[in-house]
Amino acid sequence: MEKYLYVALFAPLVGSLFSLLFTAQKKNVITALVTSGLLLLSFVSSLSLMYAVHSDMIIHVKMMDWISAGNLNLPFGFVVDNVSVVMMVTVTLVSSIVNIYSMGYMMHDKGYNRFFTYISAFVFSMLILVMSDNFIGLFIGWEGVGLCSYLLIGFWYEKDTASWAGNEAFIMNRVADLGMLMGLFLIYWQFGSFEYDVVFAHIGGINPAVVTTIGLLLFIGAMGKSAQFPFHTWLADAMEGPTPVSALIHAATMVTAGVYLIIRASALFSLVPEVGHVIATLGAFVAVFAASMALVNRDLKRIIAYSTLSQLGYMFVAAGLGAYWIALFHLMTHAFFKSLLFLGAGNIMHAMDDELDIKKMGGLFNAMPYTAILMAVASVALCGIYPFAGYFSKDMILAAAFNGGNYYIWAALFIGAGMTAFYSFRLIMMVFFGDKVYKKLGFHPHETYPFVLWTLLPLGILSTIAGFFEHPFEEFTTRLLSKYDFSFSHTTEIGLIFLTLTFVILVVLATIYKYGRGGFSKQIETMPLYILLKNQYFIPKIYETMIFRPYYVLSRFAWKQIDVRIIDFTVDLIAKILYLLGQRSRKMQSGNLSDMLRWMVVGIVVLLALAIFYRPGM
Amino acid sequence: MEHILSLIVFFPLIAGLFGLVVNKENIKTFGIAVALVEFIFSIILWIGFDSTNAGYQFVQYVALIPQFGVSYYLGVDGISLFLVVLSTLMTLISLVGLNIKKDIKNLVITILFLEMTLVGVFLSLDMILFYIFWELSLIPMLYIIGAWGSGQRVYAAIKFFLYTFAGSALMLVGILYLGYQYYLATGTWSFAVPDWYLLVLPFNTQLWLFGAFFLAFAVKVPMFPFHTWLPYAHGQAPTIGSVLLAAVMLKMGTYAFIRFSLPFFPDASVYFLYPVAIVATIMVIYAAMVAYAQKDMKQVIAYSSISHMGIIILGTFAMNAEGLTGSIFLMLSHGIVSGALFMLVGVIYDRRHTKLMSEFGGLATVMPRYAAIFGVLMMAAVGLPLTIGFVGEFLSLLGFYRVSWIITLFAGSGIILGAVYMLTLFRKSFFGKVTNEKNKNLKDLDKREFTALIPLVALVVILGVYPKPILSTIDLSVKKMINLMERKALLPDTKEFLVKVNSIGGTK
Amino acid sequence: MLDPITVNIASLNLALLTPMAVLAFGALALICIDLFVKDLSKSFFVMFTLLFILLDFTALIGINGPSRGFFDVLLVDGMSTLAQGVILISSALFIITALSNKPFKEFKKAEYYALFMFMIIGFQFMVATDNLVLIFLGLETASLSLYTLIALHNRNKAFEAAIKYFTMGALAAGFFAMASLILYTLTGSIELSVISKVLIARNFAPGAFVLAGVVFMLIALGFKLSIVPTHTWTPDVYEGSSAPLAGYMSVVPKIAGLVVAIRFFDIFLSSQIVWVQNILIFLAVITMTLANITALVQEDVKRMLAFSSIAHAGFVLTAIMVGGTQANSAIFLYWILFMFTNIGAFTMLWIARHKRNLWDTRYQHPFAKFSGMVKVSPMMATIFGIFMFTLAGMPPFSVFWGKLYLISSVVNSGHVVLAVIMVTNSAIAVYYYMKLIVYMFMKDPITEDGNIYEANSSTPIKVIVGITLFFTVTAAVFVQPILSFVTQMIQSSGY
Amino acid sequence: MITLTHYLVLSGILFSIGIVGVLRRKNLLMLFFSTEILLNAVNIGFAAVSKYYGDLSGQIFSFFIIAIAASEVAVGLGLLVLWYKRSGTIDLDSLQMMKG
Repeated sequence: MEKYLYVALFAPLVGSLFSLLFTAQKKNVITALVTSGLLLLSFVSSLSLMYAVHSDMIIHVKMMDWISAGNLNLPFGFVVDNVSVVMMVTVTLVSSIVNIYSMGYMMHDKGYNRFFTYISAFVFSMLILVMSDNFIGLFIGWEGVGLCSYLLIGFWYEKDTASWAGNEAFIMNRVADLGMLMGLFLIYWQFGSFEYDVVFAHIGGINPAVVTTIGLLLFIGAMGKSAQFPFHTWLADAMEGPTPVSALIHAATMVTAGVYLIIRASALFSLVPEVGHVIATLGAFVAVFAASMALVNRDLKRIIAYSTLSQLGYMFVAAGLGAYWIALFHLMTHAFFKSLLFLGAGNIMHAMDDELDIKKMGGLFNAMPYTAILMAVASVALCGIYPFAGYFSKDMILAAAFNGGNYYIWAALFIGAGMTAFYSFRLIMMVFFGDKVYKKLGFHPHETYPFVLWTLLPLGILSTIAGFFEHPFEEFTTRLLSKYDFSFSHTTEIGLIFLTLTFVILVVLATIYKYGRGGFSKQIETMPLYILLKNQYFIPKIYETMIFRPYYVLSRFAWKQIDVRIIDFTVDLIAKILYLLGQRSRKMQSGNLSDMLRWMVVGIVVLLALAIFYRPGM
Repeated sequence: MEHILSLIVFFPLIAGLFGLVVNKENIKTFGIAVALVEFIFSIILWIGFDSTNAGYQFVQYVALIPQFGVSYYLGVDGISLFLVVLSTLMTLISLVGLNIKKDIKNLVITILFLEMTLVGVFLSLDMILFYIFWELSLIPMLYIIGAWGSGQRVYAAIKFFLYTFAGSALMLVGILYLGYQYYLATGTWSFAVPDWYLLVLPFNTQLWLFGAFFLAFAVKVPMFPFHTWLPYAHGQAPTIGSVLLAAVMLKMGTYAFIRFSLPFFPDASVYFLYPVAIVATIMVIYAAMVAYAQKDMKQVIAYSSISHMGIIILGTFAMNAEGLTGSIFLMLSHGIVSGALFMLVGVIYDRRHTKLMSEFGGLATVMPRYAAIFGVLMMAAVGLPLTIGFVGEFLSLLGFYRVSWIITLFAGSGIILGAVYMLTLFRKSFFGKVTNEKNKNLKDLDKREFTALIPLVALVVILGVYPKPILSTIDLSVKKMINLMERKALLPDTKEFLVKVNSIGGTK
Repeated sequence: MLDPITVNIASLNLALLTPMAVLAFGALALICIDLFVKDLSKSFFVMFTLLFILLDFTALIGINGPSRGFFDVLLVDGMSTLAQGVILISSALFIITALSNKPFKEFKKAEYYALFMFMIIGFQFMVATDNLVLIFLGLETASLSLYTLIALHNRNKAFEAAIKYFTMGALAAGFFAMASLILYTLTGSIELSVISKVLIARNFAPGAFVLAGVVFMLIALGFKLSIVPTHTWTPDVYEGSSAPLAGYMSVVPKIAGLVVAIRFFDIFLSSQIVWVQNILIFLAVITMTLANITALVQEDVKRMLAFSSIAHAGFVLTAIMVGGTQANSAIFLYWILFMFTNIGAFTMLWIARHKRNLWDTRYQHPFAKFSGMVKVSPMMATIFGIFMFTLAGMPPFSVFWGKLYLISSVVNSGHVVLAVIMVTNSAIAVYYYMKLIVYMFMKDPITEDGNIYEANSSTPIKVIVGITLFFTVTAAVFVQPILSFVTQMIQSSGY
Repeated sequence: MITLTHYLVLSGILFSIGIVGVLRRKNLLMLFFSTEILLNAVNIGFAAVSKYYGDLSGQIFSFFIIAIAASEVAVGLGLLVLWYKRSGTIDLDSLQMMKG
């Protein structure tokens, strides 16, 4: 079985290195083909691994020693178990689809080869992240995906905003990573190892306070990657990258790494429910907070990005409340429909020459029906309407919230669901229906290449039916993860489901109706709330003015004032003083003989005086 | 094989003297050949080195002034071995990358002379011998900066020389005093380091001597606030000068801390741990900030070295195997990375005769290869896992966490701030559109530059993925040294501390 | 009533006189020859002198063991032998530099060489006795000849230098005499050995007068050693006299003075007179600091070197203060090593001697003269550079070892602070030595033809430079033999 | 009755006079005279003390001093004459070529 593991892991790397050779040359389809092939290969082997794992078999390999110093001995170890294999399958599947999709999307881009290099590199790092059997391995992947996202966000590096967004993403993640590192250090000095098995085996014997600290620190890391508040700004800006990237990295896979970390360390987090509670609360907050920003945004991709944020919020709620398998389930389903949504958006941009403002679209349905349908499916799934995938996962999260007795969390998620429904269909309506604004602006949209559409089909299907695997999935994952059983009666459950569902559907209908009538009137845009949301609660501005600028000013000060004016000046001052003393003492050499003689006599007189008046020990 | 150390030390010198005869057309080739041979010697040394033996190997002892205990005493152990290899490697690389035409002959010979002193510093086991090489290494660097530098080169050169020389003046007194202490204790004169390892000093004496040595090393490292010579030196020095200065010379200071300060004065080291650690932390953050404010690429990297040296110091004063091994490995990695970065800056400087970031932008479009290599090394500089930069930084911080989590937290912010200035540098100069006409048709890296840079890039990745052989060799000697410290420690607190930081469990 | 004195030849132990006698004979012979044979050539004079110096040297070696003689006036102990050795070697090195490429009047005169030999005799007597009269005699003989030698250089500056030196010398002589008088009055003897016995027996009472004697002696010797505040003559005299002579002056008179100082102050230091110690420390610190600081701002290499030699003297003074075997051996080790380097450095200036002052109206060797020297004559520049670094105490060159041992002796005597001051000073000193190096290696050349830097050079001089350079660079090897020999000699003479 | 003290005091006074002369005089010739006074002051002292102790060495010393004084004068005057030939003055302040 191990060779499958190695294939799954290293196929993407091979692909990446292969296409790396071509980066210098101009566009060459072979890179795309090869990488796609290898990704598919990786996907296939992941599937077979899944099968293997399903037949109760956990593949655990130690490839080679990496670091060994002092008491630390750190091998490259990989484990394929019920959790990681799910991630592997999801990641490889989505990435293969995205990769193939990009063959069309990047068709005319001069960075064609480079793009596929990066994508495969990303998949490789992501796989390391999920397959590693120890925290450091996870951290390696963690940083690796960070790097790839940095490269891909800034893929069109000639665009200033793009490169800026890249830096922002990388640096913000770094901030969170520091927290995570501290957590890892703490783990090491507690357990003397980074390996999950060792750590979780001894976790019981540790002072709960310490466990809490570890939990919080790890969560900080998770917040960074999963763009939870207050680290959320980078994700919206990350939309500068090519759309497939947004689909793969900033929707389906990388951003969910935070959730994965929590699930991975469930053994740890389940010991400290209060930490879980913090996580859940923050998640719920983000779920609403992000959705609210999506309500008014006009940027096609940003809307979806915010919806991703809020969905991540949902996942964290689940993870925080100890419903780990549910979180994982939602993670998977979300990966399907959210990437589908993004890729659909990609088609639209492709059709509209990279126009993103949904106000400039409308009535695109006849121009690109298939895309429209696919996106509609994805949206429905996102809203969590039966029988689409989203329904099952999301609904359970709400249930879990209610079950835990955290009614305010439940309420938040409930409202979040409503908002989701609204913005999704606002988007659908404004893009595909209503009057054709784009005609006035002189766009000539058209459906993309058929093979691209075909590649989207599997995602479409999955977003539709994935939900029905709920029970096998639960059975499969809870072999490793703790079970989560609902305490409340069946009726309440039905009640809840009914409540949510109706609410969501009502919102959807309302939205369709409203926007069918041409949407809200202009004056709504003058409402303070609207402005607040439009400016993302002014948080980016606050960061700009409160952190970035002051830091630069402070740095200037440190350099110009402290370094040059004070420290270096003092150093030179010493030299200067000596030199001036030299100029003074030079006067003694007047060259005049009588002065010289005087000096001698002065010497005599002084010493004689000393001889008479100062005589210790005589 | 038993004379290999002397060979490694003096071969460059002899060869350099031969170089006087070589005519200036071929002198560079000659220099490269010599450096290559020297490098091969050091590799042979590595191969011959028994990595299961923590002690000194290939030891060579000749009494120089028996009456006064001065001896010619060389030896290598896990701590110094790789620094020697680093020195020879970087010398070779920098010579390959060299493209100065002016007085090339003097330059090459000076470089070889410098190599001799650098290797000598790492191999000497006699304090006086060490001091000799330590001071001697200033002369060639003075000449390199002063003669081939740019702008205020003379000022920079003199500042560098005087600052470091004055710094080590106190150390001389310290050495002599320590020698006298040894004489009082044993009745014989000796300046041999292994002998001094056995010498247990009273606590107060330790404090004073630690101070005396500290100043010398701190200036060399350079530690805040004794660092101001560095930006000038780097700013004015020619590429090859900066490379060797950053890659090897700075390491002399940190190496000396590990080799002398800790084992000679264990109690004092523990006593001064927090002040030093705090200074180191200030270095990390402060230098990173200053680096961010720079306009000149080279200055950014210069200050970034200070920042990294801060982490090295922290690792050193963690006084556990993790930290010390990490800090030594970080010396190597920083040597390779910063050296390479300086070469890269040199590349662009050769083409445009400016290092100001504002002059550039969009270089990634014009010189993709250059941008790629720069990117890799940048990632190594910000300590991305699986690059050489991560291992040392991680271990150093990991080690120091055992001592104090709060200081580690602050020092750890270096990984953030490091990303800030590095990415900003990269963005300003490589991304965006090509605005400046002069940059429109810059030519990408040529063969010479490639041959110089590729090995470094390769090392950055290889050692990032598989540092184990090096780490375990270092680790062995480090552990030995820590045992020594524990045995020597006078105060119970010191013993307790050393035991604590070297054992797992029970931190908060 | 004075009783008549009976003398028995055997007790005179005249053998001890042979070294001086040989040289004296040589000097007189030279004058006589000059009377009869006209226009003798420079080479003859030089070789003749050299010959007799060597004879002197052999005679010196011939004397075995420490012993007194000539009414116990002569005292030939290890230290004096050492000192004489140093004096003779540096004299030999010096006299050869007369064989310069350019012609100089003084070198054509027999008197020059005769005087030179008399001077050597003077110094030899000065170190080979503990009798104040003989010290005084030797001192004056040497000085008076030296004044004349300087003046013989026959330039305005030379005369000015000679007169300044002479006048201050006369005053110093007065002080010396006064010091002797005071000591004589207190103890009734003019032999240091006796004086010390008496003083110790009387526990140095009456303090004020004893110290007064010390003070006068200190200033008188200080003048020879160029200790502040009697150092003012040094730069001017060095500037005025020819380069090699300046180099010679910075070595030989000082070693002679040092020996006397050691002999004299040992009386007080061996019985821990704190006052003397403190004063010596004080003077030493002032001397090196002041000299170093003033040297920073000099424009002329020769003047700079003059100040540097003052600083070195101050450095050594600390060792005198410390006393004891190690310190005294340190003094000699230091001075032997310093001798080679310093003579070498001054000889380099001598080689670079050029008739017209191209670069400066006043100075012979302004720094500017040497700028970019490495480009036009790299060899010279490198050698000069090495000498400079050596004087700066850069390891592993000669002076470093002396410094090492000397500071070590200071540290061992517990004066750590003093040691710190000393090293700080040497750190300051580096600047002005390096100034020349900066000019030679980092500035752009002011002239294309390299031979202006070797205008005055000739094979013999090159040999001198070679020898000094060799000893300077390979000192590390010779330290052990020199040190052990010196130590043995010092111990044998009971210090 | 003139005791040793008187002689010593006299010698002291003379010595001081000499010193003052050395300090004050700007004329080289006078300056040399002052140095002579210094030496002779010492001579008096030696003679007296030697008589007092009944020990010859003091007188020997003073003889030598006289001899040295003489030779000093010889050399000194020689230099002085040379200088006068060159510069036409024997004023101390004319010796100021070298300074600093």
